[in-house]
Amino acid sequence: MNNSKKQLREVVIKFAGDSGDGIQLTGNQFAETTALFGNDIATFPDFPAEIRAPIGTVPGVSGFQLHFGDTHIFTPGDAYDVLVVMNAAALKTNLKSLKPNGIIIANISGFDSKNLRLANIPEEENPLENNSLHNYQVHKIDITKLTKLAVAEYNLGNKESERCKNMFVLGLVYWLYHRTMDKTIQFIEQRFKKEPIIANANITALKAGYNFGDTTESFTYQYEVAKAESQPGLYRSINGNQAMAMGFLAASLNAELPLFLGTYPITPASDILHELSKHKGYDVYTFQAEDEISGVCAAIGASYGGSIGITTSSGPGIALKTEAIGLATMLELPLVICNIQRGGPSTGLPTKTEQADLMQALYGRNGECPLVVIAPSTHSDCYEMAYIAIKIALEHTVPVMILSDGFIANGAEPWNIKTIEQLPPIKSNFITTDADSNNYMPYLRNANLSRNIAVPGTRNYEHRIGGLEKENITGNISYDPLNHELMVKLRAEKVERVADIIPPQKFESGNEKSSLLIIGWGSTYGSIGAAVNELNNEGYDVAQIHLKYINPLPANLEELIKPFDKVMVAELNNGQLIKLIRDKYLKDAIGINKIQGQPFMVKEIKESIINHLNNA
Amino acid sequence: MNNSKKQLREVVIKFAGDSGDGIQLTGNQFAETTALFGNDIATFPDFPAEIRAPIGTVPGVSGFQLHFGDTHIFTPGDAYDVLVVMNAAALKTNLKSLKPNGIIIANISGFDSKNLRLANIPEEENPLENNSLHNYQVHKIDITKLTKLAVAEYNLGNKESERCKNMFVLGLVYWLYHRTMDKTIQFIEQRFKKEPIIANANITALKAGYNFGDTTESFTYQYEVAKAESQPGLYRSINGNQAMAMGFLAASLNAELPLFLGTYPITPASDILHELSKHKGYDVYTFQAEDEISGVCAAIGASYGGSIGITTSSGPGIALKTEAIGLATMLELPLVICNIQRGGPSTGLPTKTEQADLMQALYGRNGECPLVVIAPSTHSDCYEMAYIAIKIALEHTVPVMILSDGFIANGAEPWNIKTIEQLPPIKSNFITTDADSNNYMPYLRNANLSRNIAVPGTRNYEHRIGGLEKENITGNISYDPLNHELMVKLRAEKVERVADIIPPQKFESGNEKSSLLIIGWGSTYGSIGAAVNELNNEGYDVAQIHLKYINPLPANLEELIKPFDKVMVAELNNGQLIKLIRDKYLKDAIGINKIQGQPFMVKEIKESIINHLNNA
Amino acid sequence: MHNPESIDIFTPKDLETDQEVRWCPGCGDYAILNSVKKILPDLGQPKHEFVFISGIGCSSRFPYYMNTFGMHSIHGRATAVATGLKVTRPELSVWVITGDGDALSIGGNHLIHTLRRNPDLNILLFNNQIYGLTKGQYSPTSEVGKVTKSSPVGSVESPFNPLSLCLGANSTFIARTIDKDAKHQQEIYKRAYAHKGTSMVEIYQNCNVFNDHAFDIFTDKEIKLLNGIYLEHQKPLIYDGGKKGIRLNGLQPEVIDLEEYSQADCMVHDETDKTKAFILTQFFENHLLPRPFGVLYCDNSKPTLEGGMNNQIERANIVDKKLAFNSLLMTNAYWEVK
Amino acid sequence: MHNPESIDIFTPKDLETDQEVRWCPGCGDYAILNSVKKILPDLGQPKHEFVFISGIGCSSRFPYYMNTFGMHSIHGRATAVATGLKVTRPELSVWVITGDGDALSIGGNHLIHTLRRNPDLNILLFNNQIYGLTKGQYSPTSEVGKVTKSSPVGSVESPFNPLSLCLGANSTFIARTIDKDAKHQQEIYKRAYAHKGTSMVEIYQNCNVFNDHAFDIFTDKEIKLLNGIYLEHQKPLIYDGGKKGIRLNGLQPEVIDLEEYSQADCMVHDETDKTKAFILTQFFENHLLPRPFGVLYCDNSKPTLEGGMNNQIERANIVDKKLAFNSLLMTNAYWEVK
Ligand SMILES: Cc1ncc(C[n+]2csc(CCOP(=O)(O)OP(=O)(O)O)c2C)c(N)n1
Ligand SMILES: Cc1ncc(C[n+]2csc(CCOP(=O)(O)OP(=O)(O)O)c2C)c(N)n1
Ligand code: SF4
Ligand code: SF4
Ligand SMILES: [Mg+2]
Ligand SMILES: [Mg+2]
Repeated sequence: MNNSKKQLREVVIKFAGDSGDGIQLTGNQFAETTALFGNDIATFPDFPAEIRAPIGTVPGVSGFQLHFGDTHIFTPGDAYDVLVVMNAAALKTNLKSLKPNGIIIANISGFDSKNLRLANIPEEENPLENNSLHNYQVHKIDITKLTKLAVAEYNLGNKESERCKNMFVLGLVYWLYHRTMDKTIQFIEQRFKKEPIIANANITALKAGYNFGDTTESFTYQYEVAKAESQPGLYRSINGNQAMAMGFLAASLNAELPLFLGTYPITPASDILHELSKHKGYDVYTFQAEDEISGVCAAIGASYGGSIGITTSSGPGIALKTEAIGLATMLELPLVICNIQRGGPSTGLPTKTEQADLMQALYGRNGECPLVVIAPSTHSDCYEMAYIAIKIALEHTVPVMILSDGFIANGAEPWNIKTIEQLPPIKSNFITTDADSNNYMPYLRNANLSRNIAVPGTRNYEHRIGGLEKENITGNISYDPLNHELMVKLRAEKVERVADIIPPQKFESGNEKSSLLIIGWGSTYGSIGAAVNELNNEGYDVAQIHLKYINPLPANLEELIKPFDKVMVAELNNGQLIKLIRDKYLKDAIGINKIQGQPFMVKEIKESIINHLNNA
Repeated sequence: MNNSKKQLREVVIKFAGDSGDGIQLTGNQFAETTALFGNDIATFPDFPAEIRAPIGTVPGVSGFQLHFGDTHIFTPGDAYDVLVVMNAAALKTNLKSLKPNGIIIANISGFDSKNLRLANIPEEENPLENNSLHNYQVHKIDITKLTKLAVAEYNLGNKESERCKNMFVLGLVYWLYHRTMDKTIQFIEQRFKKEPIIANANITALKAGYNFGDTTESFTYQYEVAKAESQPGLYRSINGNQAMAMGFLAASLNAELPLFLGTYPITPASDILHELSKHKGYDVYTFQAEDEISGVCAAIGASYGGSIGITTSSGPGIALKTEAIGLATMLELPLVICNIQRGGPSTGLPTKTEQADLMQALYGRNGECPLVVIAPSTHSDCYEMAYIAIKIALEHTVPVMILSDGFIANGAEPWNIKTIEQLPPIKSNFITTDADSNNYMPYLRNANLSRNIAVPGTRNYEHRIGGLEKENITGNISYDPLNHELMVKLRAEKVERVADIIPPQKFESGNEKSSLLIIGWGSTYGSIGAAVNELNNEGYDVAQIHLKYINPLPANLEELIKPFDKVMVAELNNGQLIKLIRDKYLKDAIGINKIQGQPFMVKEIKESIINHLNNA
Repeated sequence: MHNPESIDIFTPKDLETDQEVRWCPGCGDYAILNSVKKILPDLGQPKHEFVFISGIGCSSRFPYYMNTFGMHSIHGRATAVATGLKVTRPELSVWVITGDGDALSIGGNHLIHTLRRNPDLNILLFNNQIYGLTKGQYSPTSEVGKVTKSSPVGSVESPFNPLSLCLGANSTFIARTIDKDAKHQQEIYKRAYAHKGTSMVEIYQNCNVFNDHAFDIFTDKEIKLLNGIYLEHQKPLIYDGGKKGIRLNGLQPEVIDLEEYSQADCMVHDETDKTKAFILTQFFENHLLPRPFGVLYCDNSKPTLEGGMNNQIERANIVDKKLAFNSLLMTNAYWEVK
Repeated sequence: MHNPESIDIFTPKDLETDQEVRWCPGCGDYAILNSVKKILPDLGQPKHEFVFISGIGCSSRFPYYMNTFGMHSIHGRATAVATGLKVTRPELSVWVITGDGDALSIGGNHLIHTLRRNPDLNILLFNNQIYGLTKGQYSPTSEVGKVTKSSPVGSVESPFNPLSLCLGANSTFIARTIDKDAKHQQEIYKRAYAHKGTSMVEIYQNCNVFNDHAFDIFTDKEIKLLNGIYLEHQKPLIYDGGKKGIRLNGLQPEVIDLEEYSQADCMVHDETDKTKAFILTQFFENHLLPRPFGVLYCDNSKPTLEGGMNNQIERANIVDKKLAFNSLLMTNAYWEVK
């Protein structure tokens, strides 16, 4: 059959179903195929908190949101054009974000009495039957049944046949957006290499879905979304935690030093451990410690020995590391602490995203204990920020905290691959060459106030360091009052001087004459950017600054902020960066805050800005 | 002999010697006698970092500084009128703070070749002999020898005889300031009840010192310092940690709930444990845990069970507790965390004082995790602040952090005793009475947003709580986005509402028309107060605000600060409260900061204020 | 405080909460939950005097599914929270629910200190030899070579022998049971309750998602008889349906064939003998020896922590506390200003 | 990496630093420092390959007084720091200096995990049964009833038996020595160095300020023979100058009089026998038995952590890492935009 084709510029599609339905896989496949095709994309996987929440229930719903288009895609999208639901709970959870007149593809079997009951929907209110969806384009398909029929020839068990239904859906959506199945067929063949029957069944289901679209008349249109214009180069899709791991690896290779990750599993940081533990061949040590304290301490031990000590965690685990981070600050050893923020306080919302650990990063240690704080702004940006974190830690002999979050960590986007040669060189401060006599001064400083670190095993560099206040230059214990003040200031100044090497801050949009400035940091880059873009297209004049370096702040930031009467700070917390901005620049900045474990919607930011602009 | 008497208004005296010389005891005796006599006093003991640093060396010097007078005494004093030194190292360490023409009482035996060598003074530069002290009134007395002679009749060993020399000095100083020896004689008799010979030897040495002053002609004057005018009432001398322990005890008695201290030893907080462990008879549980985490968690367990859970520590230990404090915040259980701040970061300067944990107290936890932060302003103020901390924790079901410090903890002052009846009532939110049926809602809130806490063992109140985000009212686990935002705001608002019960802020000096406002918090009260007093006496017009409640800030603070063009914030850190003031009130406040492990000197604050006033 | 009134009678059903149980279908945690629910009503203590304190992990969700008092605390710290509760409220029956990661990894220190201090807690350690909640990393009880998310080429870490660790920490009660054996579990939980002091129960628990089949050798019909031995106090060590026994050859345990040897040759289990208990904990790395289930060691002679602390408090008790407090304030030198 | 060149020869004197030793006069720490200084030159490794990592406590000041590499870390965490160092730098000789509070109280978890992982560290635990640095509170090795600053009416906490704890944690080397016996110390430190794996040495150390005389029964001329027994591998357990011995009655050790019995009746020490080691660790609460000094247990068969980790790294080794990395970046689906 030949459907009409409709050209679209961008589409938001949400796959949702039970966490056993293979939704993440479906989403990822569609994302990769779409990226390969040449669209720009942004994705947002949304897992249930439980490992295997009860099948069919609302808490058990797993979702994968994908936004793709022929232009720059900032965010996974506020609302969906298409909602694919495998069961009633998935519809219930997601309907509120479907655009008016949006497309619903619903699996009829997922709305049987059992599934309705599990979703807490009275039988008589079955949404597929009671006309409540009349504002949408609903496609009811018995995906389960069709899949089973399609794969009948393979004589799989009931469960195994049913498991292919996500491939049926994927095939159907491929058809709908005019995509090829090659990539996924390859993937299936690879994945089930040892189980050819399963492989064939899945491929059959995939094709059946595709053909179903092609043959039946359910769909009026097929859609096309043209390629996006991108920088030339090689691309891949990458999520934040992968990018982070790759960035660390790249830094270790360019610094020519082993990488040592001391860590303890915690959601959503564990994937960095998982990824790095696969790459031992690059001189990577991954040490799964007994707790977070041991993880960071072992990393300090590794740094002390001349490796690159890093540690990863999330909120509660970071809290436990704060004492040891103080030690690293006093020892002035390189250390990278990577915090994949999640909803807090306490155990909080472990699988949700939030930016509420900024103040902890800046101030959450005893005593005057400054460190460098940086925050990647997108999934792929983690690569370079992880790299720069190690570079700063090594070259400035200072702990560096990276603030990522659940959204950045798990979401993916196309990434213009930067090979290792495209990254700046790294030169550590480690002394590893024997000397003839020992006149080493462990706390003598270089131009950037970093110290030279003589590594154990280096002849004639024997010396002792520790957590008590050090005498300037010699590093001996000192209780001298003025020395203490000097050292506190030197450690602070050393961090300040990192500002010398970070890029000057620029406006993402607008300029010093714009009528309002919005400042963000870290993972909100996409949402704020999209909002500002839309506003400026709509005739407003809004300037945007996005901070990736938070301590120290870029040297020119004050000058950029000064001209503005209206300054807003958008954050996924109850107002943290804003405190810094107000304190430093005495601007009566207004916060845009969301504390819902979810990224900003573009419209939320737009509304806040418009409100503030209108409130004279 | 009849010396001339000279009337003085105030005196600063410093006792210094080896840490084995009994300096702390001498100082304390003089302080108590002086307080008993009716002077106002302030003391500042200064210990070496080592348990028993090598005898005779500079690191081994132990000091006790005492300021007394016939008027209100704010601080232990910037510089000494009298310096008593038992050895060369003690003189070397302390001379710089002796006032010009000040009195030195030096023990000749402490300046023999051995002691000079230990103090790293070349023999030919013996300060008692080379005229370098010509600007002072030097009294060289062979205290060691005189003491030995005095106690010869008791046939003690050499060491034991020598050990009485601190009593000789004390007797001499009693004579000098015209004090009676009764109190000390009583004390000695009590202390050496079981060793009457030692008791008698010490009393003999004490009297010998007194008589030495009376008989010899070394001293031209005897001095008199009249009684200070004080509020009528019963007085005693009390140091900060004692006062803190007593305040906790008082609160536990008035709340009629057992007190549970879960803690781990750390300088300078351990004395609170030592003190409370003596008072089991008041239903006090002291649990010396295996670490700080266990200490705070056990306290949470005790609060959960309906007792008053408190925990004490210092910098590095507080860092370790931050995760668990987050749990208490989420559980909305009462908990008091007492931080006796010391020099940081890391192990830092364990025996020195600092105010550098304020930001950690405010923000040092993962997620949005606000708690109440209060800071006693003087040694004796710890009593009421400890009390109020428990009152707030119980009545608002919230963790409360008390920020004391090494200076407050160890220093003492006269205290107008407040008996338990003079303290406000405390009413906990614990439900301990059985119900007929269970319709308990653990997160239903009272007017002040606190929750009612049903205690285990109460029939028909079975329920579960935990560190995952709670559903409003029911307390069930909730991943709902809007509920999370609501709960974050409720927890913050609950803390804000504590402002309703804290006393309105007032000016310590000056008023809104003064030419400059200086703000301080916690232990700097005395130094700032003295500086402002002196300045105002000298014709300046400086206003002073001293904060004891830091989160929430007093509701009327903004209004008090607003009128000022010149605002200064004095702190023993690199600028922490000032961030809050600038952030909240957008005032271009200027910091007065000292990070030397030592309290402010009055003149340091005066100079900074005058400078700022002059810099138009 | 046991209150025998009829209002205090309750059934396992009364222990259900309104929260949906959210473990994976097939998870061994269900069976443990049910067994605990089963025995509580028989213990003679009213429902509102039970408290379940857990850390973090799949297993630590347990309190949400048990209609008593409960706290889901933070990772590794349940023993510490429970200690604070128990010493101040000794009349409550306090249970600690924990996992191999929670108790033995991050919580190892609190565990061993709890054991030496011996408060009367009942610790149920759900050992699935994996981190369940964080989706499958090896734990301190995972075997060498285990391939997991964090050990893609096999773990190089030698695991703990949990009961050996506990015995080394002066535990006064150590026992082992398994999720699939409801009756045995119930017996052991009752024993744990009865023991005055910290009772440490290791429960082999199958995580069918991340570490399925870990304990099949102890549950599979064909082989379980060969791999497990059920201990009874004062009884000879016999297993495999009476076909095999364990004897001590000097200090070395060895398997004997009971067709050749007699029961009299077998080592006799004595819960109160610490050396025997040690030998039993070492039936672990040696795969020729069957794994012991039951109470390996029980020492009722050691005082409890709450006993010691409350004794001191009672001995010091002051009758009129407020009066005494006011004089306490005045014990140090004081003076009056009029 | 042993470098036999003459420049690497050094003497105990070379191990002095320019820092004044600041322990209290008479502290047992001095003797330990001297014994360690004494043996290092004999170990055949150059001075710059020794690293001493300590926690916090009086004992943990040790590295400042030892002219090798050293780190005075934070309270309880020295084992963790040392593990990170050792696995990345296996050629270094890494020593951990710790106290009973540092290792067994706050650091207990890292200690037991270190022992099970078995990196080749030498742990010297200065056990003075008190917190010295914080001026005298009871520690996890203080006896019940001890009166200290924090236990004015006596501690109610039952202490750890440190070597029993370590054995329970699968330690591969446990030994005990005492500050006053320089020769024995030196022998034990050499053994610890020689052992490949974590060596745990408990050193009885007198704190003459806060816990004086704690170990007098093992050092006072008149009684020490009766209270201590010096172990030698493969030798019978004999003490009191040959007058007494220990025999095993079944599993129970008992003292025998060697005028009545012969040496052949005595239990023979076997460092490699874990059950015997357990029995020896239990010569502790029972005051009728002498306290064993020497190597209680030594198992050389267990692989080290750094061995395992570095093996995996070597096996996976990639020759041209940068090249491989670039292709790694491209292994996931990628596409080109021109
Ligand atoms: C401080 C902290 N670190 C890490 C985590 C993440 N975490 C939660 S549960 C868990 C381990 C779970 O394993 P186990 O205790 O064996 O319980 P199971 O899920 O297997 O029942 C980890 C590492 C956390 N919640 N808090
Ligand atoms: C996190 C932390 N908690 C507490 C302290 C205080 N502290 C320092 S050493 C010590 C215990 C010392 O005892 P031990 O380890 O036995 O060493 P010793 O002084 O007896 O040699 C304590 C509690 C600290 N420095 N850091
Ligand atoms: S992940 Fe494993 S332990 Fe956790 S609920 Fe599922 S089956 Fe049970
Ligand atoms: S306090 Fe004790 S352990 Fe510490 S240095 Fe002094 S004698 Fe040694
Ligand atoms: Mg587990
Ligand atoms: Mg000690």
